[in-house]
Amino acid sequence: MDITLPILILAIPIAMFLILGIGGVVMPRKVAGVLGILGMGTCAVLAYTVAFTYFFSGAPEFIIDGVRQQFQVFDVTWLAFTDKLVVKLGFLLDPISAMMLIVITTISFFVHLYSWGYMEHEPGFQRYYAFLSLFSFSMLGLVVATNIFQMYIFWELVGVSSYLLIGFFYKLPSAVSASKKAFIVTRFADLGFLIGILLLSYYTDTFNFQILTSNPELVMAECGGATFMGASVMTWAMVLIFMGGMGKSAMMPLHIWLPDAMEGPTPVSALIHAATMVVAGVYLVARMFPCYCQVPASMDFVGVVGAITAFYAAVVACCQVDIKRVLAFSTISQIAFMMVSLAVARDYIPVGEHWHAPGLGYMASMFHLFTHAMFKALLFLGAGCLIHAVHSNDYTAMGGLRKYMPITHWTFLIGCLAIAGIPPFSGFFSKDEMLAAMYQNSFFWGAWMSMVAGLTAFYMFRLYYLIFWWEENPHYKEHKPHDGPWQMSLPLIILALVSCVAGFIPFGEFVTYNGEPYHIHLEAAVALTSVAIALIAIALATWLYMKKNDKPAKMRAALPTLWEAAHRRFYWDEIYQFITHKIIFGIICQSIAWFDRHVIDATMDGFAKITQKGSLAIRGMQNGHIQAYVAWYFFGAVALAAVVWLCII
Amino acid sequence: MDSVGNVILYFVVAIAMVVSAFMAVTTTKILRAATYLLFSLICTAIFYFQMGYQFLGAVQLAVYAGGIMVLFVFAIILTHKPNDKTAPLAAHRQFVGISASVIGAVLLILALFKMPLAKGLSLSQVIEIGGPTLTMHDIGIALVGSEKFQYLLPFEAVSVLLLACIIGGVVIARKK
Amino acid sequence: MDISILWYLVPSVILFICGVYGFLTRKNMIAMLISLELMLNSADLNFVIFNRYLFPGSMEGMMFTLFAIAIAAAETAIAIALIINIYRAIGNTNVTDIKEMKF
Amino acid sequence: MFGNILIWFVIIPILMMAGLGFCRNSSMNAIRAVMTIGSTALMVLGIWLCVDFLSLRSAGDTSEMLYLGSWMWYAPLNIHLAVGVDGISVLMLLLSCVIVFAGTFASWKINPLPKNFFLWFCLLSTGVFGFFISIDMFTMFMFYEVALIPMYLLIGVWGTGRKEYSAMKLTLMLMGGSAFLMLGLLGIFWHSAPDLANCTWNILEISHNSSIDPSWQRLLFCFTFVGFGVLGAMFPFHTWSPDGHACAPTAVSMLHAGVLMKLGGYGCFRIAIFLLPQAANELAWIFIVLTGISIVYGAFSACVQTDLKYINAYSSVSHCGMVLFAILMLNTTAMTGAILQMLSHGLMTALFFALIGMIYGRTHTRDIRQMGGLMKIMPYLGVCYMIAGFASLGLPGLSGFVAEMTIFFGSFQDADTFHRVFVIAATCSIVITAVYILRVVGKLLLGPVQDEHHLALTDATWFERLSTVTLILCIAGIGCFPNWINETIQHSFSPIIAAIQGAAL
Repeated sequence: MDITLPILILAIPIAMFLILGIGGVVMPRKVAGVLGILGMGTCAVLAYTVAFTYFFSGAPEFIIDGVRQQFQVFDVTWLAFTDKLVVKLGFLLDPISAMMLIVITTISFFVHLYSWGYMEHEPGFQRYYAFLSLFSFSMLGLVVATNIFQMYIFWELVGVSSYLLIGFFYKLPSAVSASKKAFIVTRFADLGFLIGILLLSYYTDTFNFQILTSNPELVMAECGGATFMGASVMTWAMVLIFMGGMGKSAMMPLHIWLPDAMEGPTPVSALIHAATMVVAGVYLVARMFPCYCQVPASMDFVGVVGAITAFYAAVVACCQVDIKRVLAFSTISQIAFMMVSLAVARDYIPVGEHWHAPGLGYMASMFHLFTHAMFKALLFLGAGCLIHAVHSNDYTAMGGLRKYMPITHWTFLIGCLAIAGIPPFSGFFSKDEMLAAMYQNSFFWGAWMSMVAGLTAFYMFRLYYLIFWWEENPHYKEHKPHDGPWQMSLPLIILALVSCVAGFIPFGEFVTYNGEPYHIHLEAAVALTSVAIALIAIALATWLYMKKNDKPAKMRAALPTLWEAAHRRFYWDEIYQFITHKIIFGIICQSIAWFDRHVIDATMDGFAKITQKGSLAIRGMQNGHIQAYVAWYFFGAVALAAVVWLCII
Repeated sequence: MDSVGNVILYFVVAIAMVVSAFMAVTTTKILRAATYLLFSLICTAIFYFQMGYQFLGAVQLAVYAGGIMVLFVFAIILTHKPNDKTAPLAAHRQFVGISASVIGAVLLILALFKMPLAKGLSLSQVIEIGGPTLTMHDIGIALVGSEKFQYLLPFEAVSVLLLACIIGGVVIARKK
Repeated sequence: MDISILWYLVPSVILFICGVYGFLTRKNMIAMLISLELMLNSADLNFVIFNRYLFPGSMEGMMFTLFAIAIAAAETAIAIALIINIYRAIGNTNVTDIKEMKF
Repeated sequence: MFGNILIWFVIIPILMMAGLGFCRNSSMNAIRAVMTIGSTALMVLGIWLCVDFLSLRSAGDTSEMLYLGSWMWYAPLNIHLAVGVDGISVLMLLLSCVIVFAGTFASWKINPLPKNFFLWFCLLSTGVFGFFISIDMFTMFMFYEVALIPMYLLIGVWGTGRKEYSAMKLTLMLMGGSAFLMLGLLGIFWHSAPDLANCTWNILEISHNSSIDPSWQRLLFCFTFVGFGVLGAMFPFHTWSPDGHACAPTAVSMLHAGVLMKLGGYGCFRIAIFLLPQAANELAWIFIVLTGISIVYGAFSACVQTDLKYINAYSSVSHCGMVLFAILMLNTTAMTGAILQMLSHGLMTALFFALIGMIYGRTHTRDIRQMGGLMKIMPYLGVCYMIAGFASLGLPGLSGFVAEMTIFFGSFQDADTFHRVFVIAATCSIVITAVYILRVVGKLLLGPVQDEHHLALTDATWFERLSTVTLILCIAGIGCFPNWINETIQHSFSPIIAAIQGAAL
């Protein structure tokens, strides 16, 4: 394969970043916008070309005997730590990276387009496009990483892009603190990731994914029996690496940054905090999947974290007022869904339960990643239109908007149906596969996640009804809301169409854990159950929220503590606030700073003071009386003479 | 065996020297102190003569007892009124001075008697060993020669020093 | 009676000690200078004595004294110039009144 | 003698001083002209040396040091003016050139007494350059002292705040360090040969020929390491750094944190470890503990400071602690990381101090509680500050990341629990660093404007831009293309590693 296209895919966004970032000061906003959109458009076309070449060309480097291969388009040395541990920058093509190329460039392109309308009047428009390009570059670099260290490099870069974009409205203190929080929380997670890489690379002497994943047994063997605190080194490494994923993908307990990240511009939320960056954790686990399979304990850890997070986020989403926060928690919940799905996929199936091909969960998870990116981006962009129209994030400022904003209304509805898992929308198919994989692993996982799916349908439709039905807000008379300009509507329509048809893509033909094609077939029992649950939840939401009534208020009054707790996200932020501000800042940092000034520095000053005091004490001898000097001198000479005489003679 | 005359001369001069030195540092009148110093210097000069260093004795008389004493007297007259007495001494200073003197004297005298000096030699013997009296010629050669045991360089240095001293004295004492 | 080396050295020591006593106890700078001259004189005398008794054949001690007298003259001249200057400045010649330059 | 390129690194600053001698304090343009020409000449010389060195290496010259030269200075003690460089010294020289260049432009409008300021500045750089080119311990020590003394006057005269106190403190503590150092160096000298006639100060000769008695090695290692460690701001001898940096004028902070503190790290491996390898193997753990504390302690302290320069000074304690920490790991990768960190920290902290100086020159305060929203008012400086911040917290693509990662991966080579614990503690600093950097960025640059008076302030001038752009380009250059530097350093470490391994056997 020609290396020009892959290089261009990475080079165009970074070039755009530099051009817009440095030249943006003197560039009119139109030019900046067009440049950004064109750049991303080109990049998208190239990425599609590469992905399609990979999937459909049938070239021997991509597919052998129907099994899709991993292929390193290029891999150049960047930094050589030792002879063996060499960091390379490369471009790895395999099913998931090709799929991610499509997802990222598509969503990114639509977000670029959408932002032209959404951000039109904001100051710093050029800067905004520069940051978007930086993000696209980093994310693309992350997914095509040939080795875990390259992934770490771009992992950090997406973190910074996310920081910059969340804090885009940097004059708002809330945006500043949200961006800081996002960065620090993910940084903390990355610390785990880094230590994980350190451990793994120390024992395996390589960063390369192909070497790590093609022969995970060997990796295990190289780690030998090394253990630490009762768990093997490999377990530690995999769990720590997953910790990085927990940070980026907002798993409990490192989820707290994502809801706050909604302070950023809405298209950014759609791109980074719904479709692409937050699934990096899922992508990481998928990338290292064979290694995780070798360590069941770490896989179980992934599953447990995912299951708890999914449920927690779904519950919290039911009680949020800010529509972006609802979507944020929904994102957390859905990503956790993917995590669980990955965790239940094993490359072996217990005897007697042979039902589906092994690794079904892997395929399902990737499938859901794909569909979720599309419909969640759609939902966020729709939310952006709403915010654009009513200038508020809260649903209390909305209601009855279906008449005023038809395009937004219909596309949003499609998004809701997709996420709720109603056929024939895309979410149904991917979620069905995931649930099938979970039921296959154990009934408990399936039931638990079905419940989460039901909650998802409920809170999404709660949101939908509160925005578009309920009752009309009286303010509309003064300020009539309307759909956005074409730049905003067009992405909505296209993404809605994608959400309608994406479910029919034979995804198993393209992406599976081992490259062999897998034929998706619906599992009737699972499908019917989940549709039924979703429908019940929707009906409940309809009953509660379609027309203005006092049932929700009564429910809230019946369970005030629970509602308050869920509304305040079960006080996680307060706990973190306490730990970071009170304990780390207030106690540790302050006391260290105090110690430094008053103990260490005081000791050093003390030496100086003692010297000074001593000098002052003997200064009186220098009293200016020459006779005193002579007396001292004379007695000294006499004493010296006496000593010399006594000792020597 | 030294001649009796020499011994008598020695005693007279030594006692005069010691007494006048003692008086020089104890008298309260400054002009008297200078006078006693003069006596002491003259006695020293006599010792030089007695030891056979006539030139040195002459220099001592001319420079010290002549030149320097004139300076002293001038200075005293310029800075003191007649009958000026020095203020009584503070007790602790007196104590310091006496103790320093006593300790120093004891140490030095002890040292003198303990030192392995050629104590047996008498003055006449050493003058005999030393040969004839130093002539002006010898001293002159030694002063301006540049061989071993000759002192041209210090001689020049002293002359420069004296020049500097003249200039310095003028500069310091000049009225602003 | 032999006039041995000690006969000369003892008066010299007494001369020196008198100088020390005077230097330590007198307040008047001129008196201090007088004491200084006594000590110097004693040192000069010692050079000559040792030259005479220990190295009768040479004349280094004497030459040294010769130079010392010259230097003493210079030193005294400068000291007296300074004293006169100080007298002009502060009106007396007490060493206890000159403390401006301490510390 | 003048045919040796290295000598010119010392001669040019001296010529600059001579040139400044002809200027008057009032003729600012003449002073600037001298400084610009001189620092540009140094920069060109530095780059040329680097290129020439690399081409010699690639032409197959594998000798330990290049451009060797030695001229007798004081025969009775066998003191030479001996020069020679390996890859590390070349890079350190280049770093010094860059920082002197940037520092010149950062103090473009120094006031009062510009001539005298630059005279001392040039003397300081003479010392720094002389230190890096020397391979004779005595000459090295002499240049080290030459670099220290001007600090006192530069801070004491041109500083701000409690400048006399800080200047005194800095000088005394560093002098105290050099007293230890002198003892150590003398000890190495006396033990370099059995008889005085053959004793030598030459580092290469000592490393080749002599084996110092182990018990002496232990003592001398402690002396030399502490001596250099004081300059490298090792806990608990770091307290000169916050006060000194806070009160120093901009260019001096830049040069001091950027280059002078590197003298400490450089000396540690060039003398303490290279010449006393056995003691290094035995006693490294003591200093690993101290430097490990430095890293975390400095970072935590930085979190609660309110003065911009204090934050940076404590962050320097943390980062320089990382340098010494990595050196003590005694393996190629970690030590390479240490050198990278020296370069990276030198550039980025110089950038920080330059920016702080520029901001302070406008707002007349360094208290972050009294500033805010400066990004809106001076976007150029704001962006530069963010870049410096990102370099400091280890953003890929900037130099800090490369250095820290090399250190972590190198340090992780030692598999015993002691090393592991300290390495993991050290890695924690990346989070704490992020905390304090973002705290400053958030308070200083972002958010609403705190003080209405700041709205009237102007953005950077051309000379400020030149100064910062030079540094940023270098930071990004190392961050994006680290491998050639990495290889240069790794190659230069082979004799040192060989010495350590030889001693360990």
